[in-house]
Amino acid sequence: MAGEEAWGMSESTPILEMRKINKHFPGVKALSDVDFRLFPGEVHAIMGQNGAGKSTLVKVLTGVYKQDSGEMLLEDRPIRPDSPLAAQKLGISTVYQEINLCPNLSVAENIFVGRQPLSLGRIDWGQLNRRAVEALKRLNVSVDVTQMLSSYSIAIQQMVAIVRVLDVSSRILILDEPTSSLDEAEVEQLFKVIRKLRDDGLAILFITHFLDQTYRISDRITILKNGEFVGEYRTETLPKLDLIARMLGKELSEFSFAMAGEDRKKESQKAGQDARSLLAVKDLGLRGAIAPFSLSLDEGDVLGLAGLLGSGRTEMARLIFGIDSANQGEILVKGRKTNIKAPRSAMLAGMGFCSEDRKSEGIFAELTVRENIVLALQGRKGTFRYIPKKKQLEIADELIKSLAIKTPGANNEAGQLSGGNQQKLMLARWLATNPIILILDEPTRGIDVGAKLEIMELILNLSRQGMGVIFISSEFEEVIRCSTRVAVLKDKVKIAELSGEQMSESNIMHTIAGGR
Amino acid sequence: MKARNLPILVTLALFLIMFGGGSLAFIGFFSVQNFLNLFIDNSYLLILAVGMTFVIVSGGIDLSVGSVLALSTMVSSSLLAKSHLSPVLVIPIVLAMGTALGLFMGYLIQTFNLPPFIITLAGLYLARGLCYVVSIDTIAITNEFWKGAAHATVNLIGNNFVSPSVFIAVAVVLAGLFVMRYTRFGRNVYAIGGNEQSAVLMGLPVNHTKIAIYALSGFCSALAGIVFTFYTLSGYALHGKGMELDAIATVVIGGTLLTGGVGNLLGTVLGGLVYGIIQVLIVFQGTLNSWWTRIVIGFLVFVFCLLQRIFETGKSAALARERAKQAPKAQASS
Amino acid sequence: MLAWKRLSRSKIIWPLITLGILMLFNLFFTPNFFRIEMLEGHLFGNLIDILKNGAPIMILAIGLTLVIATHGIDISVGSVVAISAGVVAMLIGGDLAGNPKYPIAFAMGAALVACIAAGMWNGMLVSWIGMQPIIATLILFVAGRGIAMVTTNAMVIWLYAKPFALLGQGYLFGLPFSLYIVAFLLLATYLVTRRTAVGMFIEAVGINPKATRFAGINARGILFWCYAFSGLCAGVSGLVVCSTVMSADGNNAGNLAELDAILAVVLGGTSLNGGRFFLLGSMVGALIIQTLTTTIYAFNVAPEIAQVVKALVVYAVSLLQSETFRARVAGMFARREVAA
Amino acid sequence: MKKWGKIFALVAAVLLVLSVAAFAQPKHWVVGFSQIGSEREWRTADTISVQNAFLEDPTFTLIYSDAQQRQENQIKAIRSFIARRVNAILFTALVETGYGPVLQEAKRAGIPVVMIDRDVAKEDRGLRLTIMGSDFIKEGEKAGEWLADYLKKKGLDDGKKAINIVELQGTTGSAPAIERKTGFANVLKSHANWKITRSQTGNFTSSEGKQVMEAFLKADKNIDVLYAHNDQMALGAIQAIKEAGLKPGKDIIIVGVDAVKGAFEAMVAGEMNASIECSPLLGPQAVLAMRDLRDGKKLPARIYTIEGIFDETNAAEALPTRQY
Repeated sequence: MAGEEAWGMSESTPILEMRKINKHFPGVKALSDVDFRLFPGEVHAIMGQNGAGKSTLVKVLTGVYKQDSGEMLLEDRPIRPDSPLAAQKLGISTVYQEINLCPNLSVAENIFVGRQPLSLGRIDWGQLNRRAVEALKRLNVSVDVTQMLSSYSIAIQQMVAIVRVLDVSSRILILDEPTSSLDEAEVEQLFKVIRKLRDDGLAILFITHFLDQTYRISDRITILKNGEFVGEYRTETLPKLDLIARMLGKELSEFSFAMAGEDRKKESQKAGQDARSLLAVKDLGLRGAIAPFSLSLDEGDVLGLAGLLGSGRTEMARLIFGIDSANQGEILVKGRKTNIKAPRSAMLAGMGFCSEDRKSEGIFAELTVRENIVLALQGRKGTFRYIPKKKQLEIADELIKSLAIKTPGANNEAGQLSGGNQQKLMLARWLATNPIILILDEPTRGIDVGAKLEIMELILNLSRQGMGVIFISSEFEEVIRCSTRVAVLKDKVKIAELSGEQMSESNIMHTIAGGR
Repeated sequence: MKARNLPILVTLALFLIMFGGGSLAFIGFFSVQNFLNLFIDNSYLLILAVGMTFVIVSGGIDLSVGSVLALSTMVSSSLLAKSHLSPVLVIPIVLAMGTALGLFMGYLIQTFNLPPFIITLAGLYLARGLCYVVSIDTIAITNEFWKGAAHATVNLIGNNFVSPSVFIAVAVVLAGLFVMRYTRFGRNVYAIGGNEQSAVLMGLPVNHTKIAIYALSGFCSALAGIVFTFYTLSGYALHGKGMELDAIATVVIGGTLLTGGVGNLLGTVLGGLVYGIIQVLIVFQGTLNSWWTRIVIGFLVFVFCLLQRIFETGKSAALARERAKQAPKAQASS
Repeated sequence: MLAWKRLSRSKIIWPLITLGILMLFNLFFTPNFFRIEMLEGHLFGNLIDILKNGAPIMILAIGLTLVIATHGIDISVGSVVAISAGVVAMLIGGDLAGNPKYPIAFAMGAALVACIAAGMWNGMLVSWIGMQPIIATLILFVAGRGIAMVTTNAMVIWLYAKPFALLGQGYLFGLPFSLYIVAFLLLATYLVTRRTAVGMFIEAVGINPKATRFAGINARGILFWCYAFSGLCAGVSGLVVCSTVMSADGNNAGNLAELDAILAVVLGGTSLNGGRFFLLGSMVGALIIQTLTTTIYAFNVAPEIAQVVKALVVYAVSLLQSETFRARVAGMFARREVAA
Repeated sequence: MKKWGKIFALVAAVLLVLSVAAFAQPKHWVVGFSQIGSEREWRTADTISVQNAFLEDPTFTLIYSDAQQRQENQIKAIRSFIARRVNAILFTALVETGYGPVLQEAKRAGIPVVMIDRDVAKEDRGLRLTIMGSDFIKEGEKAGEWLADYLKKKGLDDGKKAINIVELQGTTGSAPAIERKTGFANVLKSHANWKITRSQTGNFTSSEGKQVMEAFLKADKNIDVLYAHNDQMALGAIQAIKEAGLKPGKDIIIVGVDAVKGAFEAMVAGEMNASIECSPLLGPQAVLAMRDLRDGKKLPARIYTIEGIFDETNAAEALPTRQY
């Protein structure tokens, strides 16, 4: 395809136009009169908080949902795909945030399943594998394509997912949070490919929560808020702070986070020596998961764990909370040696843990918000010291209010809440147990800016009340903003602990780059 | 050697040990004919298990196969003996009936998102009940073609022979192997078993494939029913009672994971041979109660599930973890 | 109006409607179906028979409801019924004068202990070894009947110890005694699950076992005890079955009972995917199955043909419970209205 | 010459002794026995009887295979017997048809087949030597004849008043169920006033027998006689009758088949009236037949079991001797 020609066309005619799209679910208006245009040869980002309607819009486009009203035009022809398959046939392909591949098939097959090369009516495995190797080469990935997908890291799996849709003769490529599991080098690798594809004339719809990435890759931005269209902008003409303000619908002055970081540093210096120790970990380790490490957490401490994906942050948290059992070392809670062999014993010792994977390790989608909240408390009290329903409601209502969880009521199903509110729900569950130590693994992942701020604010408040928090985030900026100290991890080893003035993004990066 | 082939090797080893042990312990055990007998006596089971392998690899289950087998013995014998239809008509009719039943169940399961366990359980009742609607008595088959198929033997090496049914079973297995390995349909079955949600989003024809899988299982059950009538020359409403569990046990012993996504027809064939040889061993032994057959098979299933967990901790545990991560309760919520 | 709305949203409405239709059918087509008379101090009639003969399945369904709520299944209950009957019969013995070999209470206790042990075996395989429930219980399903046959030396043992007959044939205040057993078990289970946190934990395990463990709840323990409880229920059911005919028949006792009981639970609205469970719904489900059987007997057709009806009922109820189906039917009506 | 004569005599004598000794020491036989299963106590008694009888004779080894009520298992077992090169096969057929091919194989291998209790289809009967066991039709007839005698003796049958009979059938489609029904129906023909009001299968089990009887009683309490195709169903039905407030054995005359121990106990208690014996003790007969076969004797085309009828008059006396 001639890139120039495609680009020339794009100025006049969009390849895709969505007009006045409306979609509502029982009780929620997900989209109202949303417009969207996509030109060939551009990377178009859709921005918005959770619940803004981004994913609903994409799902309408890919045929997962049917819009209630409004029309979609693909090259001026109306389309109405009724399934992802139908959308793909129209040239609209998607890479999802959660890797939607089959772990039991080989890498090569994952790329080609459904359209395997045939010869004489049978699948030509030789050709299939050769083509898979070639296709992966375009992303500079070289792996044994005959191995099962599940034997590779999430990052590789993500690459495979992208290669898969690239291989389809698609005219529109939708990337739904493709970078959330990739490290910086991999992101850059991906962006290279995206730019190349854009220059080849592909229309790319890009969804991410990373503002930086949006600015690095996108040509145009459409902002949605509460299911409504806010505006469409060329990226270079939209300052970052404007973008945030439009997404949140708030005034710039309302942002306290710019300040928070500085406060925190001061606080951390002030807190100093006289705080009581909540948690002391000595030489805790598990072969193959994480090298022996020590750390301590005092009252009011927020210990940030910083490191790249796969550096051992989650493994560390799991070991402390007793999800995996250590084969060496010991844990002291409030100075007393505590045998933590399961999450239950960690909980009884006063810990709480919010998993990074809230869908499969956190939320009970079919239980009510109330039940989700009281579950850990009830577990702590034991099976037979039942909390009466009335009391449960009181606890739930209080936490819903204090954490500003958006739900129609405490007796609604938790699965209906948005990602950010589910995250808060997990926090609420642990707060109900009055923990002294809270471990938060990526509590800000996959949620919108507003919710992120709220959660970070919450962490600060809790620590001010004396709680010890271990905070894990992929964004060093967030870690620094919240933490009193930062432990830096690399390749399953804790390599440094930074505090006070040492805590800065560049310092962390330098530590990771240099330390070993 | 790939780790995913390990269960098959274990099954193979198990079979060889059993065959070797039997040969040492019993006179007459070690003979080509005794080996061929395994195929003669289990041809229908192999055919059932081929269909069942497809279903289980896709992550489903089909409890109706034994009953559908019985129904096809009833229908074919009744059409032959009472309606005096020609075999040229009877065979297609019976095959079409089995396929249609499978299609019906697959349609319900897929279109209305109903649990395969319940729908095929109801299918078990339905087909069994229909047997009694056809006739409550045994129907003998006296058709010449059928008798020919029952009595015919094909000599292989020396004086050893197999029945024509063995060729049907082998053809079905070969066809199954080809379909599973070399067709898009077959690969889609694995994809659905690996992660159904993903398969939908990858644009695979999940609806059609799943319905087709149950139709295929129904077809195999009907064909197994015909082969079974070659074997017994009768239609009887109680034929194949509990055979669904034999087929499932065969598939599991063959190394297919009941969680779906992992499995191989060669393993299923070996599973069938192991299943058959247990029975032969117990007959040769001569004093063990039949209930021991059940206990041994129960024990084997137990051992196999343990083995799979031990051998595949690396692979399948990671696989399970990934799956759990990606599509928690995908079935329930979709 | 409000009550109706709540009822129509609750899952129990569909099994109730099904049962109602069955009853209505009998009202028109089965003579004397609803006649209940007083006979020698107890009630006598088809409806009483349904309750009485349904008792073993209802008892099984109580245990299975909890197991299924954990996203599990227990297909071994039929075999455990046979074990229970075999053990109790062996210990009471076939003495003609009715003198039990061992005290009846001891025999019953021993049978229940054996069945709880069987349940614990299942629970161990599922919770500690991590086997798939259907496979884990398949093992005992296959081997259990063998154990029952070994226990009874493959003989049918007839019992004459009068007091034991109370369980399955006796009456109390005019109603079959087995009904009180069902009621007691049901009430106890209800209280334990709903007046303590057990129910919530079971549902949590069924919905998301990992998150349950991460919430500091002993998910494995919950699983384990659910299967043990299912074993206990199968044991009680076995005692009732054995007492009903005063004999233990290793071949036939509890044969295919697991399928009926699973059906009862599913008909009652508990999903095989685990999660929310409905004890009362399961009881209604069991009654649907028993009513079908009794109707068939009353109609003098071969009971085997009843399986066709049973299958059709299952299809109908499954479809009614399917959101997709309801949405489609609703869509059809909506379209028709628009057209009109 | 005399000497030679002596030597000759000696050799002849030795040869004679040896040959006699060889004759007296019969060669060891392996017999395969394919049983249907152990679906009820009658069958179990049959199995145990055969197993014990062969145990008592050390010149035989019995290989026993239980098919768990599945025809395919029987065919497999016989095929394995052939592979095992047994000397003879004892065989109880689950259904009649379908054994032709495998019996053909046995014949080709020169292995004689003797049926026990249940025969194969007519066309395959050339492939087996003989059948031993009961005559189900005869049992049905015996039940009918006993009933006629009993009614006459008690003066209950005037030839005009309707006698309402309900029938509990055996497993649908099985040979004993069909033939016991036929036999009873044969007697029924000569009694115009006898009427089978209801007939339903109880599947040979007591629990189903009980449930079906309950349904009978609900529909119409006017029942004079219960004819059950086996004792187990009759015993289940007795419970149902008691629950309905009637006296089994008095208000309803109960006739069963098999004469199992439970039936004797019920007869002694006065709750059951008669049981037609269907003896499962076929073991000794089977051993005899095998010995004859080994000795090269010809077996009769049909070997019948000697069986009796038991009722209130002789049940108490026979009870202590019952083995099953």
